[in-house]
Amino acid sequence: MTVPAHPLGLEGSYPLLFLIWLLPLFGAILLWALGPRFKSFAGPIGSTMIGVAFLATLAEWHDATAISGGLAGAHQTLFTWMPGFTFGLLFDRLALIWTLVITGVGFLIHVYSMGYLAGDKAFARFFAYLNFFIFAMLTLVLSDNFAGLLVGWGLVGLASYFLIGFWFFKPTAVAAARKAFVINVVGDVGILFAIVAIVAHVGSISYGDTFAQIAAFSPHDLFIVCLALFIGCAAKSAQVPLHTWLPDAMEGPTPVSALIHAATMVTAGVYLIARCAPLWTASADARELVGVIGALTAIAGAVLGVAQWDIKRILAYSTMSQIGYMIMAVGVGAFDSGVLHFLTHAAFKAQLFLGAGIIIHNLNNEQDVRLMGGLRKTMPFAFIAMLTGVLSICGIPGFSGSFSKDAILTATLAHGHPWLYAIGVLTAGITAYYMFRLFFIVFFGPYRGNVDPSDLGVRHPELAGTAASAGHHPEEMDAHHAHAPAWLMSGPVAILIVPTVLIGWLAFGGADSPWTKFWEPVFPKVSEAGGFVMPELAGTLLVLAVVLAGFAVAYLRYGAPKVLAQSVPRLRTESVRMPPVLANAYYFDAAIDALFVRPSMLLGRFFGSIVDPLVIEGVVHETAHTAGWLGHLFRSFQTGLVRVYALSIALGVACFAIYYVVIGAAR
Amino acid sequence: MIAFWLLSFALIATGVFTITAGKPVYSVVGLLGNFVILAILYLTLNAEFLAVIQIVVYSGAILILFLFVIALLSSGVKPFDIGPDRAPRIGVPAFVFALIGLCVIVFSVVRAAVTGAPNAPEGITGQADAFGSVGDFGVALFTKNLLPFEVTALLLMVAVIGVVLLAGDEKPAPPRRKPHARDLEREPIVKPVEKLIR
Amino acid sequence: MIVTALVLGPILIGLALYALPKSAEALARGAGIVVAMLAALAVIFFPHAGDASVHWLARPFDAAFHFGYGPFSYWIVLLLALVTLSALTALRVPRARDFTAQMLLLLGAMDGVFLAKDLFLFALFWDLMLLPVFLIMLGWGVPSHGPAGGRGTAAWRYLIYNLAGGLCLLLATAAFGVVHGSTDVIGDPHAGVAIGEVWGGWIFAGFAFAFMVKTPVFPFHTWMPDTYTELPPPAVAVVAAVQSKAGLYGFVVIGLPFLGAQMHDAQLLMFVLGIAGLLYGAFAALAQTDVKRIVAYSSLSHLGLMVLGIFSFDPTALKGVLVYIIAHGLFNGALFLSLGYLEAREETRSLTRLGGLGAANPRLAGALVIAALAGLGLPGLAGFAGELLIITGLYHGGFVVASIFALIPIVIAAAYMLRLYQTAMNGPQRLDLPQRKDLTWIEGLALVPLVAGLVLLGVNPAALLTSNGTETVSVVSSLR
Amino acid sequence: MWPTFAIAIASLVALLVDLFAPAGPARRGIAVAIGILGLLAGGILTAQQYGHAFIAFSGAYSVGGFSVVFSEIAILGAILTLALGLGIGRDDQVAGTTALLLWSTVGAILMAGANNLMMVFLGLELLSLGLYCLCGISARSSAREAAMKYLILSSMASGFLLYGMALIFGADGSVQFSDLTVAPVNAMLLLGAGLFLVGIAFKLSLVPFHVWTPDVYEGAPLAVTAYMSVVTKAGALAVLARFAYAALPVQSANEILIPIWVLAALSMLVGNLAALAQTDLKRLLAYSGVAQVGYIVAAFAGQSALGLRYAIFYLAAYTFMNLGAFAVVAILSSGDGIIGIGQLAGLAQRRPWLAFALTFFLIGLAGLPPTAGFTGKVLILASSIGAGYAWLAGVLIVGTAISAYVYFKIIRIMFVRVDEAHVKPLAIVHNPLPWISVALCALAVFALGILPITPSDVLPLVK
Amino acid sequence: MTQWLAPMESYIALSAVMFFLGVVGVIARRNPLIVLMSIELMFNAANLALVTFAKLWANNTGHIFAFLVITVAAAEAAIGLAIVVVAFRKQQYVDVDEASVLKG
Repeated sequence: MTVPAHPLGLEGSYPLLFLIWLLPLFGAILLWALGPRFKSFAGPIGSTMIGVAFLATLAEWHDATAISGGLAGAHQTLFTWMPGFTFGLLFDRLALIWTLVITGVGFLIHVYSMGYLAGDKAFARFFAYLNFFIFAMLTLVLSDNFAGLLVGWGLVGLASYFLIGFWFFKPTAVAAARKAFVINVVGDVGILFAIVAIVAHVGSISYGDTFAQIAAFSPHDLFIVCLALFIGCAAKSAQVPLHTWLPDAMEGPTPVSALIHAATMVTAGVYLIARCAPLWTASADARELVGVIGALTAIAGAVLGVAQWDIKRILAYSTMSQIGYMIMAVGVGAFDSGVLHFLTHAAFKAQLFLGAGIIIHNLNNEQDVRLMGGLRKTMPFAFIAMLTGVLSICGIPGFSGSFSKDAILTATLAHGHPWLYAIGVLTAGITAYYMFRLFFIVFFGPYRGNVDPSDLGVRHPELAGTAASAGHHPEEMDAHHAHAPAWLMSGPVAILIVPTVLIGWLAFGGADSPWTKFWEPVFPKVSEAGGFVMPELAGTLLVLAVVLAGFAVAYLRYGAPKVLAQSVPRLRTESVRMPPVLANAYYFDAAIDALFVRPSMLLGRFFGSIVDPLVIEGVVHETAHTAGWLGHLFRSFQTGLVRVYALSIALGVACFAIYYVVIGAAR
Repeated sequence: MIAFWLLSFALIATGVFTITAGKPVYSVVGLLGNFVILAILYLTLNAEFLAVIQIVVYSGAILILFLFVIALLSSGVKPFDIGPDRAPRIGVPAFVFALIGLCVIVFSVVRAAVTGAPNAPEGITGQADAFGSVGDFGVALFTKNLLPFEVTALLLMVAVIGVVLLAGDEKPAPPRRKPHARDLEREPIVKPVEKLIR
Repeated sequence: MIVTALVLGPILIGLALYALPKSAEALARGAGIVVAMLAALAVIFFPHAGDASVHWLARPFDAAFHFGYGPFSYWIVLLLALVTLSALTALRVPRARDFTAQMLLLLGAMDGVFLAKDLFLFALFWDLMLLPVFLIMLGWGVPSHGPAGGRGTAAWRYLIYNLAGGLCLLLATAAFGVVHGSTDVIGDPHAGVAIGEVWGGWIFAGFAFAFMVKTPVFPFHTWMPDTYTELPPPAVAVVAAVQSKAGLYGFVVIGLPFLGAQMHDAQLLMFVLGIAGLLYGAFAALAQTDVKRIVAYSSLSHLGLMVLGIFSFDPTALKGVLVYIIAHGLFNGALFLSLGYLEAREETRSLTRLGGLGAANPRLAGALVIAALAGLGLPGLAGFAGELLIITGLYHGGFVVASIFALIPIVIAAAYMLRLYQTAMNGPQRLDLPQRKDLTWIEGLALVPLVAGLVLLGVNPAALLTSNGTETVSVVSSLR
Repeated sequence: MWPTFAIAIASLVALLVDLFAPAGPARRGIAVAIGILGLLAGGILTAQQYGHAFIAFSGAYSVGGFSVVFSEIAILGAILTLALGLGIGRDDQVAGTTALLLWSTVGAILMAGANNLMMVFLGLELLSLGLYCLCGISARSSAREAAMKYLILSSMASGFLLYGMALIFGADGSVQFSDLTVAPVNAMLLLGAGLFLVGIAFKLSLVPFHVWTPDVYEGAPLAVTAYMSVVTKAGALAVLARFAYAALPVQSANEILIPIWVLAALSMLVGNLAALAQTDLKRLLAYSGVAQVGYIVAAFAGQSALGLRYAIFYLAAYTFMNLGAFAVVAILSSGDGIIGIGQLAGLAQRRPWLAFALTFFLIGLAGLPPTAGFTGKVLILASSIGAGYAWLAGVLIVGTAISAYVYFKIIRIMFVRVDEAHVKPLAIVHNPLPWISVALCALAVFALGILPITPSDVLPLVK
Repeated sequence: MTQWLAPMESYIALSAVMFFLGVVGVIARRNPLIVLMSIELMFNAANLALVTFAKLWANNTGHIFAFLVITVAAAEAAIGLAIVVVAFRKQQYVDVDEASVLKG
């Protein structure tokens, strides 16, 4: 499949690519520069940019496919830094999938935001940031080399920083934004190191050259490179132990959570590993590592999801857990399944978030599920939306989530990782449990919004979403009451229901499904010893059983009528009895704080206020001081008495005379 | 030989007396004797002209000058005495140094053992052109060493003018230019500034 | 001719400004801006201006008034002109006539340092460079909150440290001249490696000390935070952006060609010091509360990285050093200027007092955030290109450990730069701060050259490398 | 000999004219004018001698490039001194003081050309005697104290010098430098040379023979201090150079001179360190002068021809820098005031040009560009390194580093911001002469710094 | 009579003794007049040495030198005395230790 011009794609000039890539940037600059002038038109403008980009993507897909039968990939060289550092755009199947999601889901969420943030003081700025994010993400996925990828990698981090801290008057939001950015820089540094190593071995930063010369790496070096790359993935995709920023990131507006922290950006890690499939294929250790981390993240996230009360945090942990699935998949070498799960997840998770957004919006920024309940009647549309989402994420057969999840699980087994398989299945159960827990608490039983929070055991109001409203400025408050046509928010959700339900069917039929066919030429086959291929049906049934178990438990604890009757005291006891380990998310934050943050600050203070002024400066100061002291000493010799002067001269003469006599005596 | 020892003893004795005398007048007397003996020593070294000059210039002129100044400073105005000693016992290191220097010089001279010219001049002959006689001296002075001799003229001139200036310095100083400006210039810029500067 | 004018023009005009009446502040300021602009234009439009050389000394060694562009100096001089232009445009300073004059003197002297092709001339301007800074610090210094604060103290520290360095440079120069017979050697490919074993060590020690103090490298840096804190914003922008590069420049154009062997001997030591400074500066910046001190320590960290780059003797790293020198100059200048705006508005530099300014001053916030992002090496901006190249060179040169150390400060940089930006701009608005209006368009315009340079250089650093990097690299490769 | 005659005659003329001159400033002006004219005449006559070397007065005096250069420096110093101080003392004293100044200058010229021990001694005494008196010409009692200290200590030093000459004469049988070169090296000769050097070191005020310098410089009238700081040193340096280069038996010259290099090193260090603690400007400049002479003597190290030329160059540079500084001080202190450096506070705000001039001279003394001090230092460094005296160069650098602290202390005080309200207007001398000399010195310091011209025709010193 | 009354060295030793008597006088005495006289002693000691060497080398340059020294000494004494007079006429004590205002 290699094309002479470029190993990964057909060399040529593709104006449409520039359109896709730069249109969002243009929109961002436009809105940033003179956004306030546009007033409420900022939204439509921003959305249009992305919409056009989406259409352009489809067009480009068609063209490129037409050109290089079956879309081998379209490659466009941009410019050269210096020998080995050549930048370009690459539009191949992998890039296509991500571009579609980014622009497509992106467009929907732009539209949704028009309703969600209608009348916000910084309306235009929000869309500028969103457009900028789309541009950055496209840079990430369209780049044909690691450096360009890193640029995009950093820029999406920046965009997410700005969007998390969009309400920069909320201290919590600001802190969350900084946390997210710093942790992501850790990831950037990992990738930077990988690039450095690659350049040192290959002499080029482009994917093509690198994959063509994998032989240049010793297994050890290859593992190091993969490790470094994976640090980047872990940071960006919220894998253990670099996941702690994701839940806090929910401080941002809900559309942001949906777009960046569910659908697109956080899956960049999956993209990177899929992109570097040849590397992972070549390094078993790397696969092992990534697979294990993915599995751990999946279950860890799921378990934490059980313990949350903030609706967005529940979804955040579920995101983390789902990405764990994907990482596990690509880790074990089932790249296509991982990508598939990314696709489905993008759909249903966006769906869930947007649904949650509608609820939060209508409940006036209430995010604590304990203060909801019985919304089934008041918000039927949200109910439907969330329901499809929940069914899909739980992997109920027929819904898209089930296809991808089953594919992943079978693949893990097929590649000979029974333990990962076990964890995966278990996670599926837990997922069902906490999703339905959420579902029941929110939509069934009586409405608890008018109950005194303390009766529900809502202990830290500043942690719950209520704080958000507390921090708001007056104008922001009425910003959210501002009237915007309902379809702006419900429309995108309605559209998303389609992929949420159907997109999984691409993979129907296992080995000879269109999906598998689609990836045939792209991903190298990883063959493991001890692989065990389980019949598709069996796998599906097993998973289904576990899922149903999870559902059953959730129903008994939250959904059964008699339970719902006395939901208030039950929720109270549950929140009081919540095991601290879960309530504090395994103490990860505390650990990081104690291990890195505090020591660094202490060290800094030690350097800045002890070493500099006292030690180094002390030496210098002592020298100067000694000089001054000598000066005063000589001064004190100068008694002003002629006779003393005469004596000192005489002594000088004596020294002279003695010297000369000594050298004279020699003659 | 004996004569030399007597002379040298006397020379040293007078010298010691000069620097140890309690009153300057005594020192002058001691110095006078010292110079006379020195003149005699010159004679033993065939420097007859110098001997005469020594007596005339020193004893005749300089020492008289000293006596005048003594009189001037102690003339009834106030007692001619010594104030508090700010550097007591400084004589001790000085004496030690003197001994060192003495040994050094004597040692080096002996060590060098210079033989000098083969034909040392005879003793005093009284002849007009003998070594050290006036004629010999004069010829050397006005031929070979004319420039130094001329320079002495300048030296004495400087002495005269200098002394006149110094002595004339006593009358109160009339203001040179506008006295007001002068005062203003003299007065320092205010002190707070100094504090401002470490 | 052009190069000579670049050096002498600002100096003469600067002196001439003193002939103006004290009150002619606007005129003086305008003159300064025009001069800086002309300098920038001259550099941009006459990149191939030939050397200007007049014979100077025949003994004890050959020396000449020899000015000319070198592989590095062209870009540094351009940077200098741009930063000076921005600095003079950006902020108003009391007693503008004297201040502008001093700034022009500084401009000329530093042009002299970077354009001198003669070692003796280099030393001359090196020492001359001290005076304007010293006088500016005395006349316009702002009291610092540093551990050893108080106006004048920092001026002392600056002067004594750098003069000690300058004198060692002088001694080394004289020795070089005596041993090599000529000092008209900078950038002369035929001069070759001339200094033997006997003197080499001492001469290198002299040069190295001077360069390390000026840069500054780790243990000799204590003059820097106070100096940067006390200098008025326009001056500190120039000093921090360009003057700190003089040492690195010296290492490259004097150390590498003539004292290569000695530099190789010193490699380990310099690596240790470089890494020490790298981490030391980063951590120290993390804990400062004075915004200017944060940036000061951050540049200690960045300069450490450049030292590593130079002493890796790797062509790629050296290209990276060139890129990073320019990038660092640009974003340091931008940072200090925006902090200058901040200080001028809020009358404080302490993070404990600042907060929530972003709501009222979006443009100020924008300026600061761009500078800060460049400072933390955001991919896509110039700083990133430099870091990437340097670290690549380090790894490629076989210094894997060093390259890993070099990664740590990037993370910490993100932490302290965001701390700086967020504490000042984000969070709830504080009403105890003076409420001033946002940046005027002219103030914003002043930053444009720097920001534009950052973006362009980030997109395509090759502009620096292909045209001018090669020569330097050839020098290095001749060493390895 | 015509230059010396011209100058000597000029002083006589000054004295005579003074008898008939009207009282008041005019009297002063006439005397100073005559003095300067006489010196100029002497200078021109001397300049004409440059290039043709001959021995006058049967070996007593040698005319040639060497003596010409030093004479010119002495004459220059004298002219600038007259100009910056507008003469010395009261109007009725100026004629006399001018005469003394001129005769002392003659003494310096004689030292520059002296070719035997006698002439050295006479020149030295002629130079000193005039200065003894000049030191005392002031309304301040401290001036007389200075005069007395100078007299006693200097005479004592002359005594040592004289005894050294006697020993040299005894060891050699001749007082001619030319005979000395071939003299047998024995203990007596060495000791004589040692005492001789002591006498010279005293005049150069090298540590530890510098003890008199600060007191005398502080006490003496400003102009006299300026004169001493330059002309005395010029004369003594001439003698030292001739002695070191041309009068010592070649085979043992080095070991004879080692103590001088040591003294030079000591002077650089002690002079600058002691200056750190000073607050009186003249006293501070006295100590800095001690150090500066150390630099110059360091150039002689190894008796290289270049070293001599660089020493002369630096001496000229030092002359201009030092006298320039003194001229500024004279303008500020109205002739004969004692100036504490604190009084200069905020000068840059009130008298920027004066402040810049003083700063310029001070950075010159500190050895910073663009001044002759910078160039001269580099030249001296080069020569001493080339002659194998790198340690001396090192000490020079250390000394310079310390001195920077000293000089920049003053600069800092001048430029530091002071509250205008605190500061009273500073009345200054408006006579153009001092201003001209300031400008002249500044110009010369800059020009020499950019174009370091050194006299080529200085060797051989003895024909 | 013999041409040397005593060996040359003894003459020099004598002059040396006299010289250092002068030095001690300068250092130890506080009366300015006696100090001046001590200086005269030093000069004369030097003269004695010069004359001795003149005889030793049969070279009367030594005599000339001594003669010049005498002249110089005279001039110096005159100036010295004048300075002493103006310096101490106002002073309470005639004592060189009194003249120690300038110091440090």
